[in-house]
Amino acid sequence: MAQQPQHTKTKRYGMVIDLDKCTGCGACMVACYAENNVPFRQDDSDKMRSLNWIRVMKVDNGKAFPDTEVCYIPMPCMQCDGQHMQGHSPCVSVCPAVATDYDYPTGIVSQIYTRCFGCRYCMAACPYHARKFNWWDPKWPADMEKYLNPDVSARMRGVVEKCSFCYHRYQKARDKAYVEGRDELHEDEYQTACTQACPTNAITFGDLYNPEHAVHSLSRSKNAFRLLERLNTNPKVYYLSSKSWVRRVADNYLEGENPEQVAKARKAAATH
Amino acid sequence: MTTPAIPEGVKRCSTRQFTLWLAVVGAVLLWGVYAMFLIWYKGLNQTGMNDAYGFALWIWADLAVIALGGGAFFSGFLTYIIGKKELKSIINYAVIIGFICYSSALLILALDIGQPLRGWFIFWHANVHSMLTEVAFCLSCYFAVLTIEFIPLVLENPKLDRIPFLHHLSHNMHEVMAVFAATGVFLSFFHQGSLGGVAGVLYGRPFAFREGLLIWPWTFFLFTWSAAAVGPCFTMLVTWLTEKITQKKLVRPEAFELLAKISGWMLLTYMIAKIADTWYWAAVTAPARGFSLMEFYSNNPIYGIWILIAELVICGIVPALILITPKWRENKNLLVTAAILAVLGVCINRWVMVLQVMAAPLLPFQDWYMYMPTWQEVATTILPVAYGAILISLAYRYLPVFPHEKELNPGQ
Amino acid sequence: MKIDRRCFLSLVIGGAVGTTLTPVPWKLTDDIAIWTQNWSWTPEPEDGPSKFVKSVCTQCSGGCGIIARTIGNRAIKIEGQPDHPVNNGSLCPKAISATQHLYGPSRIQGPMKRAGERGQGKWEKISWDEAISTVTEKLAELRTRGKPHSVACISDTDRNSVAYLLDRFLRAYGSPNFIRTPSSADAQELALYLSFGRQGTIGYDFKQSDFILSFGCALMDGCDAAGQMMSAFGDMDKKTRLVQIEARLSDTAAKASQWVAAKPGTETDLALGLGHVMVRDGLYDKAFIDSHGFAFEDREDEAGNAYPGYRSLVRDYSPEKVAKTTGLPEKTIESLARAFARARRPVAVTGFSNPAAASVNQALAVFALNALAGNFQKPGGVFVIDEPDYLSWTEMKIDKTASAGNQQARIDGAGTKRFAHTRYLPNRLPEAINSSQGDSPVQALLVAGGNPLYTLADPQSAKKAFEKIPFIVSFSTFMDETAEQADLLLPHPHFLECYQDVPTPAGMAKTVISLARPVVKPVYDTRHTGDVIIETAKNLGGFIENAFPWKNHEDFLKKTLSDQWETLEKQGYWTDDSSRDNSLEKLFRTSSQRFEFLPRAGFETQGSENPKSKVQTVSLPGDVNELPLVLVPYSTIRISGGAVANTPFMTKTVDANVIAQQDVFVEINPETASEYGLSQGDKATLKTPAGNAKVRVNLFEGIMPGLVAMPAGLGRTGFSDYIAGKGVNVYGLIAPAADPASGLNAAWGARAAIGKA
Amino acid sequence: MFPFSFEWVWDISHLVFMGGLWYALSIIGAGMTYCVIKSLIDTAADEPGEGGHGHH
Amino acid sequence: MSTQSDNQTAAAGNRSSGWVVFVFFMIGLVASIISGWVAFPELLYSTKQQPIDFNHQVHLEQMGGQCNSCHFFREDGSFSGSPTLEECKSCHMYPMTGNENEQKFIDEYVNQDKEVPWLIYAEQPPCVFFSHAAHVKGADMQCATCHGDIGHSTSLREYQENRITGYSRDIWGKSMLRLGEPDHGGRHQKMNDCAECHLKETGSKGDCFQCHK
Repeated sequence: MAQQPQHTKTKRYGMVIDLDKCTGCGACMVACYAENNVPFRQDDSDKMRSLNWIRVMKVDNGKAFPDTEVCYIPMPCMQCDGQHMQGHSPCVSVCPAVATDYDYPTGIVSQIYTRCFGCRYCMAACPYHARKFNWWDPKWPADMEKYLNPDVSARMRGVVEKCSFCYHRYQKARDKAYVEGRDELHEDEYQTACTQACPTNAITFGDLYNPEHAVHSLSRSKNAFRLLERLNTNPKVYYLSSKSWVRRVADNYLEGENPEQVAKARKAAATH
Repeated sequence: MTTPAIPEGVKRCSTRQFTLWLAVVGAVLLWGVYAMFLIWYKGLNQTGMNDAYGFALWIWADLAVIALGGGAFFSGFLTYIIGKKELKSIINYAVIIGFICYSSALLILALDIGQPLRGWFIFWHANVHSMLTEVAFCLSCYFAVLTIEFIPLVLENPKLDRIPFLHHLSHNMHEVMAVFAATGVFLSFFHQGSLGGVAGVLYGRPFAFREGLLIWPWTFFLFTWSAAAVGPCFTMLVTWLTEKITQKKLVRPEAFELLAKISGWMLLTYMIAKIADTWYWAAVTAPARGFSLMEFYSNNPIYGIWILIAELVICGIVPALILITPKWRENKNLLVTAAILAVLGVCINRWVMVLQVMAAPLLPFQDWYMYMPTWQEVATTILPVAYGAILISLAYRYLPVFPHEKELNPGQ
Repeated sequence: MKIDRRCFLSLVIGGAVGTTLTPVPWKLTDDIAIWTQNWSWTPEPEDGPSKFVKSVCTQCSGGCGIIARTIGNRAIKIEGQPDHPVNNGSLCPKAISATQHLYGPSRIQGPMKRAGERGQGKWEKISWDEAISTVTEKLAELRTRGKPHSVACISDTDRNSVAYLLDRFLRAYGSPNFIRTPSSADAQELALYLSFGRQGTIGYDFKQSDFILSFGCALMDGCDAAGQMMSAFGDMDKKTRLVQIEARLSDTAAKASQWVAAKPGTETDLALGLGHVMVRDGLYDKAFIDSHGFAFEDREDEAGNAYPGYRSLVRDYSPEKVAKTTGLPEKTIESLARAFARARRPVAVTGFSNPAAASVNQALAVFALNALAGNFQKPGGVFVIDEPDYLSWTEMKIDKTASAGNQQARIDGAGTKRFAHTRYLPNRLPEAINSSQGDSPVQALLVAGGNPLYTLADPQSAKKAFEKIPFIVSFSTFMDETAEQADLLLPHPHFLECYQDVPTPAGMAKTVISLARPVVKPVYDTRHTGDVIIETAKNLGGFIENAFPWKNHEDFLKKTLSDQWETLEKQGYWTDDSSRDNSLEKLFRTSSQRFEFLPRAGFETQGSENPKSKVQTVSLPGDVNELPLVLVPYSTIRISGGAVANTPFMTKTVDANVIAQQDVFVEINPETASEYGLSQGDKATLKTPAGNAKVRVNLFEGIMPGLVAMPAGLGRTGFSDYIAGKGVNVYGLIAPAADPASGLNAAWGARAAIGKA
Repeated sequence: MFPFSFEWVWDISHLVFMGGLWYALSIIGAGMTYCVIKSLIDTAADEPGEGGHGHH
Repeated sequence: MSTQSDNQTAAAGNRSSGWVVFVFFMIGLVASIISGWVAFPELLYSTKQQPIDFNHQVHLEQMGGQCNSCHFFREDGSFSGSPTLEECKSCHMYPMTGNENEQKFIDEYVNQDKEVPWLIYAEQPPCVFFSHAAHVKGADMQCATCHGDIGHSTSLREYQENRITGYSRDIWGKSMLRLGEPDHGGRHQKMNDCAECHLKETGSKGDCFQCHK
């Protein structure tokens, strides 16, 4: 959808994930399933057809025993700001029916399941495979429909879905603020389910524009990087790692290139 | 035998033979239709697609079939706008082939979407920035144009022609055909291009992404160009095949000669542009994103470097050279070989721009993504072929498709 | 006027044109699209007032505080309770997805009795009255026949109100056979008793420690302390060193500052080797040992028998020798010992690992390291938490039948002369039954908590033993592997539906009692096991009835918890720091009143002259040539290896190179795999002395060559189609091996061979 | 697609894109309308002649 | 050629004349238009009666003239919607008047501990997130602006349910597709109606996530 001139970008919600702290336990995934009514199947082992709004990838440094190291990388939707930071994230610009849109007030990329007609162009466009298709009608056996969260609608077969940064929690927090006569949300009022569930507090969430929010400084720390930064997708999910090999597997580099130099060059180019 | 439904002065096979042929092709069609209903009823889980392969066999088939159907708009352009009289001999057939290609493409698109009953959202709630919107609009509009181009021919069926209104309609539509053809060319230019744009704008997919002009990536122009170049080759190929099957001469040699020549030069210029594009992509676009060319091809037998060589050299430069060389293209065998190669080339190109885009890993820790179509996908992809064969058979039998058939087959 | 085809055609065309001018086509198109947006078979969750209820998760013994979000009478979501002292808001995936079990197809929806053959899966619904009277009649009959001691009860805990009620019931009834299912706490608790003279649990102050030396503990891989540990890890300063000793790069090892890949089963040697360096270099707390250590130096007992002390023992564990045993470089052993000794608040941890590998010697050796570091009852160190005593009991009188029954020897052999200090030996129960002539020594079995037919080592022979028991009652909430083989099902409510007290979980450095509370009204026709016991006791009458003066379980809890009930109701937990304040002077209750490096109780009663034999590693049966590899089970937090299976959500998180369709993948080092011609994803046959299994191969650089690692928790038959039928139960491939010191199962692995299938 | 559909914005992109679309559609529509009307007139003109129209 | 002409001549003799054809065309046209605009809406919607005829006016008077006495905001900012049985019971445990509807309520719902299955005229589909807080608290809007002056009604009107979509007729907008249904004094509640008001009041139709979940 066109960038509407009447919008002003007031907030830019983002996430910082400390990979040194992530133990790969999967609590974020499970919390997300429960929060967002993500269905499951008897055999969910075909990972290319399994609905996940956040996946935890296991990567290793490629070294032989006993010098092997493993790192887990949780990957939600990166909520890309797109080239030139104008909301033209890879998926938004391609959706033919405006079923996915850049929410200017929050910077969150929306997905409207009832608008989506399942062409899957957005999936082809997303380099992070953050988008998932509902290959089947969702089913909740026995009495499991009873645990469904009314704040999130269940998706029907044939549409694409993805992480929404738990936008409904933002809505609820705003409702509470309205009733209490406030305009602003506190940092802890709006937190995603995965952030809240992370047992080692590896995930931090907040407004990247707001210096009072932890993500503001964390995303600017020297260990911070994003996945596939060189594609100019401008994700709002940042990662922290003290290990250089982790940084190297987070993006593509030609022989002889080194991540730090490439990052420096990018920054220099961005400021000019 | 002659019945009033068969155009005057031409000979057609017996009804029994014709029915038998229809039954055979019809069986294939029914198989496809069964698969089609399975997909509509049970959903896209009936396919081999997955979250990595959001686009797969069908989108390739769409792109390929539309490229091959490009013969219609380009011949129309040459006939009605440039005024190449030689092509009158083949233009009807080009339109029919185009009609088949485009109706098939639309059918496949209706299958390919997860919520067919909401498919109209693409029109109603259009996002004008999406290449797919442009594709949908131009595709359906151009299909309307093709139908308009096809109608007069249908109305020329002896039985229909007897109805005065239809007779006049056919006549009047012929009169303004140039206007429709021009609109068709305009629409075709954009939707062929948009199909190229579909992959080219994916800046998150370095394998597909191309820089370009204004809002159009280079693939936009390359797709239009290649469709214009290869579409006529496909028309020639189908005509040649029809001649072989019917054992008749149907089209004047000048038409072949001219189409082959134009195709050849189009193909050659396209190849030059395509090679330049590939070079720029491999040397500038991809490395800026941390990819070297061989990362896109190595490590995988299916999507190996052979695919690039096949597309650019064997199915690109080689047929182009055959077609531009008068002596070679006069040799029917060489001409047909060149047409086959060119058609294969454009199919490989569309394959690469759909399937390999999905297959290539993006993050260093990912692997190549593999995909195998199910029988339902294959059946529904073959369905248009059967449907096309039936439509061609019917058209050939009952419509005056080839204006020079009588003259070219005096003995019969 | 002539009406012909043309008129009809005009009518149709007119109708078509007219229709486009009406709402019909447009409204239908729109409504059909709206219909696809609200398909009646896509559920629409009902909205309502939202509440947050504090409770505690009881799916393992970890005791994590939770907050359940409800909408009306629906439990929507489980989140961590941020102020809970155990987990500070951290939860494992199993706790988070507990609502799936609550409402899932695994639930037993009401009391049932077996209709077909055992294990056939045919059940007949019955009323609770019928169910309870069936139990009463059976128990009354056995008592009349003078065989009350042939009733056994298996439970997953011996420390909460239900366990106490069961135990009391058995004693009032006349049976000594209360058995706790195996857990990773077994060896630790026994070692604690031997060296400290206390019954209780060991607590580690992870949060304040600056050097955590873990001997293969699955701290963040799904041990019962996962919530606790992950919360600690999250708060941990990046300067804190966590060292993981393990042959496989587990998630704990991956997060550790240092991964020390010692050969499996050599942890005890390594602990003694580290002790060697510390003693050799004088890097130990001399003051503590002087005032509170026992058997550090060689000694003599009252009768004049000489016993070597710890110093002599570790002399044989030189770095050079230990390097050979463990496969580690000498340098690593030396530096590790020094780093441990020099840390300000070091702690060495054992016990949270494979529940089958219960090595008391390993626990003693690790305790000794803590003793050398002098870190008992100190911040960042080791704390001893006594057995809970929050439930105040009234004395009871028992009749003669009961006292005669109680004096019979336990069927599992625990507490006999051979295993004097071991309380329960569940793994010996199957053997005791299978080897008995004639009638089974167990005539009636009550399974209340735990899932022995899945969690016992060698589940095949356990199943065979169960076949010989004429009457099996399962109180399970779920149709688990044990319930499947029962005669009578008396389903206990899900933990989100009832009250349950939870004692201090293992590893906690202070006493924390929590209370699980009903979050929603019971979904199915279930009854609290506590209620059933009380009612059965009342039905049996006499002294037994008198021993249970409570209306029901809730009444019992309220009355016995007395003071704490209110606190528990209000904040969900109750803490007590008194065990933390135990001064060293009062801490040790061994006969020496000191910390016993080489416990007298352990060695002297068994009359062993050569304590070195105690620290030999358990050797695995099987021919090395025929079975050249070693199979080790591993825990992953995404698959539950315990009594209660994982939820479908957890299975969903598991990678495709761990489970694919029905197949489980075993991890093998690429080097080893290539020796056997195996590549990634290959189907293979795994062979051990206990059996064969079809598996697939996952190449992993992070595992020691020569090993094959398989996740625990798969190969289930019970629960539901969403859980059963995936992979194989690794414990079915590992035959039990008794720990010589305790009789507990200490089989940490099995010899194995693998070949392409 | 229409100025009254939800996504419509009066901006350059919409004007150019939709302009092109409506331009093409109107040519197609106008062309076909012309053909149909002209044919109706032609047919009516034929009627008195009772099939005496020419055939090429 | 001659054969063909003969055939045509023969056919012309049997043919109906142009005006008859035109009359048939008009019949088709008019009949379809009438049935499309009149019969179709009747067929499309089923009419349902509320389980109990509720008198808003009486309740409003008794409850102090405030809608939010029964339709209130919860502490967490969510809107309570229709009162639950529990809330109704706080007054209507036993009959307070001789009203037959009240008696029915007590017999069929209070005594049987069953929630009243009210048919909500303004019930939105599950994909919609509608914030009462944003409108009532944030924008200070009156209930009647959208819902009409329902507070002063003495009786509940019938509920019309779309047979295809299963949703209330009230929420499907004022456009042609709403089929001339009167607006009952409130606003229409299809997406375009929301957008129209938002555009007027806030200068933007709003982003998708503002109203969708």
